[in-house]
Amino acid sequence: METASISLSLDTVWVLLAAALVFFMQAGFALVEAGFTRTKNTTNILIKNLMDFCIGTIFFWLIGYGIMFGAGNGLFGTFEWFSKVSHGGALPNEAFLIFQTVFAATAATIVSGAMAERTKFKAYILYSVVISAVIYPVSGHWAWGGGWLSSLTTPFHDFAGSTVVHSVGGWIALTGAAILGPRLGKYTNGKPNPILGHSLSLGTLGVFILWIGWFGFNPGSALGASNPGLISHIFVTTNMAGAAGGIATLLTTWFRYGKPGLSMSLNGVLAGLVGVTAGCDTVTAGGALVIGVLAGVLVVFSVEFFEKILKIDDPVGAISVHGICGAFGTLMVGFMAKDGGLLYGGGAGLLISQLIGVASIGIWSLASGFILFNILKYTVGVRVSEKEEENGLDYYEHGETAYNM
Amino acid sequence: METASISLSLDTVWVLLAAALVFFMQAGFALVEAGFTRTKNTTNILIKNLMDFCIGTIFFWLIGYGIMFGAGNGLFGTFEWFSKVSHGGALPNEAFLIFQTVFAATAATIVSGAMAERTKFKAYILYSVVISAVIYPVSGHWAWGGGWLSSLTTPFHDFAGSTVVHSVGGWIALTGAAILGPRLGKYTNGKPNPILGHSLSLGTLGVFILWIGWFGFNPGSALGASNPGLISHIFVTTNMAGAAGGIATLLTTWFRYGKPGLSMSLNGVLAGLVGVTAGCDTVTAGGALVIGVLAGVLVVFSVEFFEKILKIDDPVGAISVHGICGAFGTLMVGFMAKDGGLLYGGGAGLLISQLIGVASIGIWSLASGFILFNILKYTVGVRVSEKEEENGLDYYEHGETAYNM
Amino acid sequence: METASISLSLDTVWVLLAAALVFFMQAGFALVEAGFTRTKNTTNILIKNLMDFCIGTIFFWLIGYGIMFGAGNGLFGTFEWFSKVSHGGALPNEAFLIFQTVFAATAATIVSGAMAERTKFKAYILYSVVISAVIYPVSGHWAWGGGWLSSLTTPFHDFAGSTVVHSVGGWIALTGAAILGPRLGKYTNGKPNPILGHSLSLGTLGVFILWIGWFGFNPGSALGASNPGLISHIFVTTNMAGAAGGIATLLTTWFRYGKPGLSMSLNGVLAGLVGVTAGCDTVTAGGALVIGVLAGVLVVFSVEFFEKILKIDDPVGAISVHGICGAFGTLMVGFMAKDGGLLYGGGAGLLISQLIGVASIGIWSLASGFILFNILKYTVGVRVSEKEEENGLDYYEHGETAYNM
Amino acid sequence: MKKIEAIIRKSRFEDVKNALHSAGIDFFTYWDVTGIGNESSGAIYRATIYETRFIQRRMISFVVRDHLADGAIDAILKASRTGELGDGKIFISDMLDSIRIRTGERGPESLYIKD
Amino acid sequence: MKKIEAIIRKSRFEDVKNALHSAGIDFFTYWDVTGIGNESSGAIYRATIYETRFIQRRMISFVVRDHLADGAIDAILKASRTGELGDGKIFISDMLDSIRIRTGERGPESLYIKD
Amino acid sequence: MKKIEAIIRKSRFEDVKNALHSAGIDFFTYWDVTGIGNESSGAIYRATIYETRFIQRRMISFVVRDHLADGAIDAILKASRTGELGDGKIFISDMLDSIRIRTGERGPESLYIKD
Ligand SMILES: Nc1ncnc2c1ncn2[C@@H]1O[C@H](COP(=O)(O)OP(=O)(O)O)[C@@H](O)[C@H]1O
Ligand SMILES: Nc1ncnc2c1ncn2[C@@H]1O[C@H](COP(=O)(O)OP(=O)(O)O)[C@@H](O)[C@H]1O
Ligand SMILES: Nc1ncnc2c1ncn2[C@@H]1O[C@H](COP(=O)(O)OP(=O)(O)O)[C@@H](O)[C@H]1O
Repeated sequence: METASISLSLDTVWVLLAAALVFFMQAGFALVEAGFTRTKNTTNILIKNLMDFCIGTIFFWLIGYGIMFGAGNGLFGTFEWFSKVSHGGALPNEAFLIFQTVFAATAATIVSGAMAERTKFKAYILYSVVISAVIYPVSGHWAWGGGWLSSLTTPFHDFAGSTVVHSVGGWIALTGAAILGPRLGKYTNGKPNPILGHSLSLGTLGVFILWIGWFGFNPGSALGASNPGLISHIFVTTNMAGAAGGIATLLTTWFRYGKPGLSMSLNGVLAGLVGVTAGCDTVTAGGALVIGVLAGVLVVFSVEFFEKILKIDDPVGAISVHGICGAFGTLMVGFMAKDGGLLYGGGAGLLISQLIGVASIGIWSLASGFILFNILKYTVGVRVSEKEEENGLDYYEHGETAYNM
Repeated sequence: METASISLSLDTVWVLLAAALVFFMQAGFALVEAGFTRTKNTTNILIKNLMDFCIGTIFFWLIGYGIMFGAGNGLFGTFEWFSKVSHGGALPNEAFLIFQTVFAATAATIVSGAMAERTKFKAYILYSVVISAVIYPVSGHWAWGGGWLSSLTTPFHDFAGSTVVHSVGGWIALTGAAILGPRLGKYTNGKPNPILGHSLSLGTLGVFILWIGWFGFNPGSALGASNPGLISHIFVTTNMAGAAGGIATLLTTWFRYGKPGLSMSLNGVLAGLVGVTAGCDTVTAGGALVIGVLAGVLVVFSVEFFEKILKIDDPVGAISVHGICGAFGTLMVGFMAKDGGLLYGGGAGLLISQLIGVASIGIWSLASGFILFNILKYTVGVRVSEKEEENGLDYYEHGETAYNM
Repeated sequence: METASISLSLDTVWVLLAAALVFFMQAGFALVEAGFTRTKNTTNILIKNLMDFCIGTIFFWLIGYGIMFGAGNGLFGTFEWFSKVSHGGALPNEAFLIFQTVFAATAATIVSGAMAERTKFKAYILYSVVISAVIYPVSGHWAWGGGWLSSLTTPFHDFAGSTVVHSVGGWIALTGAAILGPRLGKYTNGKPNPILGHSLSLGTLGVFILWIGWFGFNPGSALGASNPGLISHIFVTTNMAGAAGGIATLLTTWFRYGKPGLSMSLNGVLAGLVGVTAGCDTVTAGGALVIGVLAGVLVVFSVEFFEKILKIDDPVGAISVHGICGAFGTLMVGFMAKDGGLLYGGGAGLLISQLIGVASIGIWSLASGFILFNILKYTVGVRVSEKEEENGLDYYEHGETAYNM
Repeated sequence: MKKIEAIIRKSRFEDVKNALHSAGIDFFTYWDVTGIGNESSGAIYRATIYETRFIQRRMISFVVRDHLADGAIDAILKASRTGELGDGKIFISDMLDSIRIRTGERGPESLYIKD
Repeated sequence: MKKIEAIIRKSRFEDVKNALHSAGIDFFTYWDVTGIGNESSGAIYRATIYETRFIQRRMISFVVRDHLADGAIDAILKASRTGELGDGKIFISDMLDSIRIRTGERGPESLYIKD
Repeated sequence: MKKIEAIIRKSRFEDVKNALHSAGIDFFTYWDVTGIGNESSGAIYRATIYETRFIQRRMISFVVRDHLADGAIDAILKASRTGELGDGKIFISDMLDSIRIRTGERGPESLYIKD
């Protein structure tokens, strides 16, 4: 008994501190997105990052949590106000709630970067409400809330959310950026022009903050410390993939563009971290290295693909980092999971479940994102006027400029 | 026995990590205060924030801790050098000491923001010594050191320091700002002019850092993890109030000034966090939401009141955020405490104790602040010369400018 | 049994969270180094700080760990790929690995600051590989891997790495900076010119981040939480020395240069922290204060000595902070260790062991650094062309500027 | 040789650049300035709503041979006009001489590349 | 039309702005510059105390009709003088023409609002 | 009195400053500008390799008495030339008058310290 209560305390401490680290990722996203965009829109991107967390906190608590973790059925939890559903485990319900809250807010904040520098503030606020209250919780229920993906014969495995969190954010970002259209001046007769971010110092600090946040994101998803070997392993795989992603992207840019680039390498670190998130518990350190390297290469070509082929303007690379690398990492589990992975003789079963998960959640988020932003487009409107965009959203939407040197 | 020692280890880990997070708030304050002021005074505000922590560390250890936690009497602990008093509990004394040290330094650093851009460095150094060595410990003793406020029939309840820490800093900031007078050019025949802060990027990062620091500040004040339900609950209430404060301020500025403002919303988040600090353990999540919303609205009117009516120049809003919202949040405990709160049928007893605490500590800090800054005024002087102020404190006081682009 | 596993979980949690904090120091170093150098080289310094961690992660895992902790002999561990050696203790091997990884990366990243604004990126990459794979692990083995320094009759005592981590980085930085030569325009006929760092805001934030990182660096080196008194004590001594260092430097600059300077005081805080790292477990709080004060004074004269006498150009003061103060702090253990220190009647035994450790590791790192950078100099080259240096490394080495305001 | 200085809205810069290019002016120097004039704009900072007459603008400056001046001016006028208060000004003054540092060429020929 | 360029102390800017206003000049353009001249100031960076002759200043530039020039100059002189080394300079030059982009008005009338 | 404006490479600034000093010019005002001209340079941002004709430069501006102009110009020419595209330009124009704010001196004597 005594010992049981101590280990419960320890598990709680672990989850709460992990939640604090994941919360800190909000600052990381804010800095990366601000650093990769222009000063005339800095106030706007900062306030969006601040508000999507505030809104996420409240609406996920209001109804999202119930939809995600309520018993309900395979598709949908329960519509229960104020998170009044138990998550089952021994962990205090509020420890679980806060941990899930910061996860929901992570999915939400991914989108602002891809839609930066041209999205109406009001539309963004409404989007934030819907994703934290409904979109994220529904697919979250499928995989983590006892929904159908978790009851496949070989259950879909997304340990910390490559798909459940990052891809969801990434795919919705894709629909948003596509529906908005590129920023003014981004393309001149089809050729993309670089629109330089205003501070790589902010961007780099942001990535370091995201990285430390991931040490809460992945190991925290163990929801306890009773298995010290596991959480230690997750620390190693998480860090390994981030490092490998950074180096892989650095070398890719070096070969491909002639010089080692920082702005892409920052994406590369994130690509590796996102990629390993699904399998951080079940791949080896070497496996994490492989996933990181592949994600680091993939992100470069993905960014090029969206920018040059699809001509979808994503100022920070959120679609590639979170959408593409999230899906990629989830699939890699099918190959590289020590138990059940194809390369470890586990057959195709897991891989197929992963495919099903990636596809179904992908379709869900693309569809709901598409519908949501179209509704917003034809109601409050999603894009600011040309004049506002030219002069900067800070002035027109907020009346406040970020820098007064 | 064995288990006792493990749970002691766990409590210690909890308190130490919380102390680390609270320490980090120093960085948050430094960034907010730097971001909300002008580049010609950035070096000065940064060095003040760095030094008040260094000084706080040493002088609180030298005598402050003894005054605050020494048995002594109801009004005053013991005058004992080098923190050589035991705090009673099982927790290692040094764990308790470091946790209390970072709290003392928080109270101290609040003041620099309100007195920014015109205060003599030497005066600020001396102020830092006095608050950490004497002012804060004395009122701290009343509430937390076994003093008279903790021995009222219904004891004064300030769980993590809305009053003991934040209001004390806020009220002293008020006396300081009032005695200094407004910055040159702040008022033209009574009408306030905006003096724009130089970087909302720094300001926003600062608020995110303060927010994560609060996850140490409030849950850490449980001084242990033996009650996992409690610390989980505090995580939820703390986060809820911060989020609610941010949204409430955003909407208030939107309605009142026509546009949603970032600089005020940053204050709003802090207002919510300060407000819930006293009752984070005893109010419900819904209660935290209410406190956050009210604090978020209150802070806007408070800032206007000090700026436009009292004409006290507080560049960062420290008086309103920490002084006013700290007092407000402490009183709200009297209404919203699940056990003892007026709205929960607990009668007026607690509310009265809260009033007594807020009033007595308010009077103490206003009085001591008033005396301290007047002494400094007529000895070393508190305000720099007009010429120094015009040309910037960085150059005259430090010979170093913060930015050399 | 039960309890044993819980306390193992707790120790693991402690070490992992400490590792996360130490990881965060990478961000601190990046900001300090970026803030203390010019905007035309900001991308370059940021990418170096990002990459040395990525590379350190991978190469320390590949071979460094084996060299450092493999049984081997007194001089050298075992040449074993993929960290496939056990570290002995009960702690999960991967918890130990990640903790040691972030330490190795700390030693590596110290160097970039001293070599900033003129070092070829390619050379820096290669240097990073060698230090994390070989140089750091070898001397690390001597002191921490069961090597000869740990088997002296009175074992060499460097609790958290004043010498093993910081001095190693500092001495290699010294050889690097010396071999590179000063930046263009640093000296006009022997007189040093100030080359102003571009942002003290970044620099100050960096120091606060390093400071919180130290709360992982030192207490985490207890490798567990089973001794709550010890880790609490380390928190106190660490914080005390940092605070004392900051104040001591502030006063030193005030007396010596006429004004209290921020850029040096930032170094002073770090000097105190580096100084106490070796003895944080065994000196008293008062002892930590003394060490901090002395280190804070020492760093000023050391910076002057290298800049004005030796004319070695160290833009951020890394040699003085990490090399000199690291060695100093290690020696102070010989005097101030509660058990075994000269001033505590422990005789000269410990002091001599400390001397041996400081000297041997100093010689090793100076020698290997000297050889390494000379090899690089005559192969890939260590210094960029005059033209590249004049126009900035960002443009020539990376094609990306950090700021586009 | 004439020196043409145009103080324009930052938001019009791209168009002005292109217009100048079409007018055969593909060299100029610019920097950001703050302008005070008839235009004023509302802004908010913390609790204060205020009107500011300090407007961010861009100064474009270049020296052209006389026969190109009018074309350049028209180009700027067309590209930078919005018709609202605050479109800015163009100032024309005389230059005594111009030198291309690279070649040491003086006078008009320093202002174009002979081929 | 005359162009007046004044290089002043940043700390005098507010006063100069108001003085110009009283002198009927409520339009000008300014930007921050670094000046090198007789003034030098002591500074410290890390371990180095040094004298710098690079001083932060503000450049104010505007074009006025001739009859307003002297009043404007006096206003600047009065408002920007401290009597210490480094008060700055005022330069006066000739302008051939001025155009208000918004209206296309040329010459003097581009410099004021007819009512 | 002549006004000399030189648009140079930032990397040549130190040398130009010293050269001017030797030529007896120890006062000038400078600020950073962006230049568009014949020079273009390759750069990369994220996935895009691009050529930019926007080059960071420094504008040096000062007014000298006529007899010092040629020396100053030569000094700048020597110190700022690299021979590669983009060395920049020097423009010379006429100044009607100059005033030293501190003393009120007008004309040439405002440009040097009488001793
Ligand atoms: N006489 C002048 N001298 C210098 N700059 C001027 C002058 N008049 C206007 N400007 C610049 O032009 C900008 C626009 O002028 P403004 O009076 O606001 O609008 P408009 O020219 O349409 O009446 C001002 O912000 C200022 O920078
Ligand atoms: N001939 C000049 N041309 C351009 N700018 C000048 C000239 N003389 C002075 N200045 C500017 O005026 C500023 C003040 O001049 P300075 O010589 O320092 O003081 P003072 O004019 O009082 O003797 C200098 O920093 C420089 O920016
Ligand atoms: N006619 C001009 N007017 C104003 N600035 C000019 C002019 N011509 C060149 N410049 C400036 O000089 C810089 C260098 O000129 P550029 O044509 O690139 O090289 P070069 O003069 O060697 O041919 C340009 O970036 C621009 O800032």
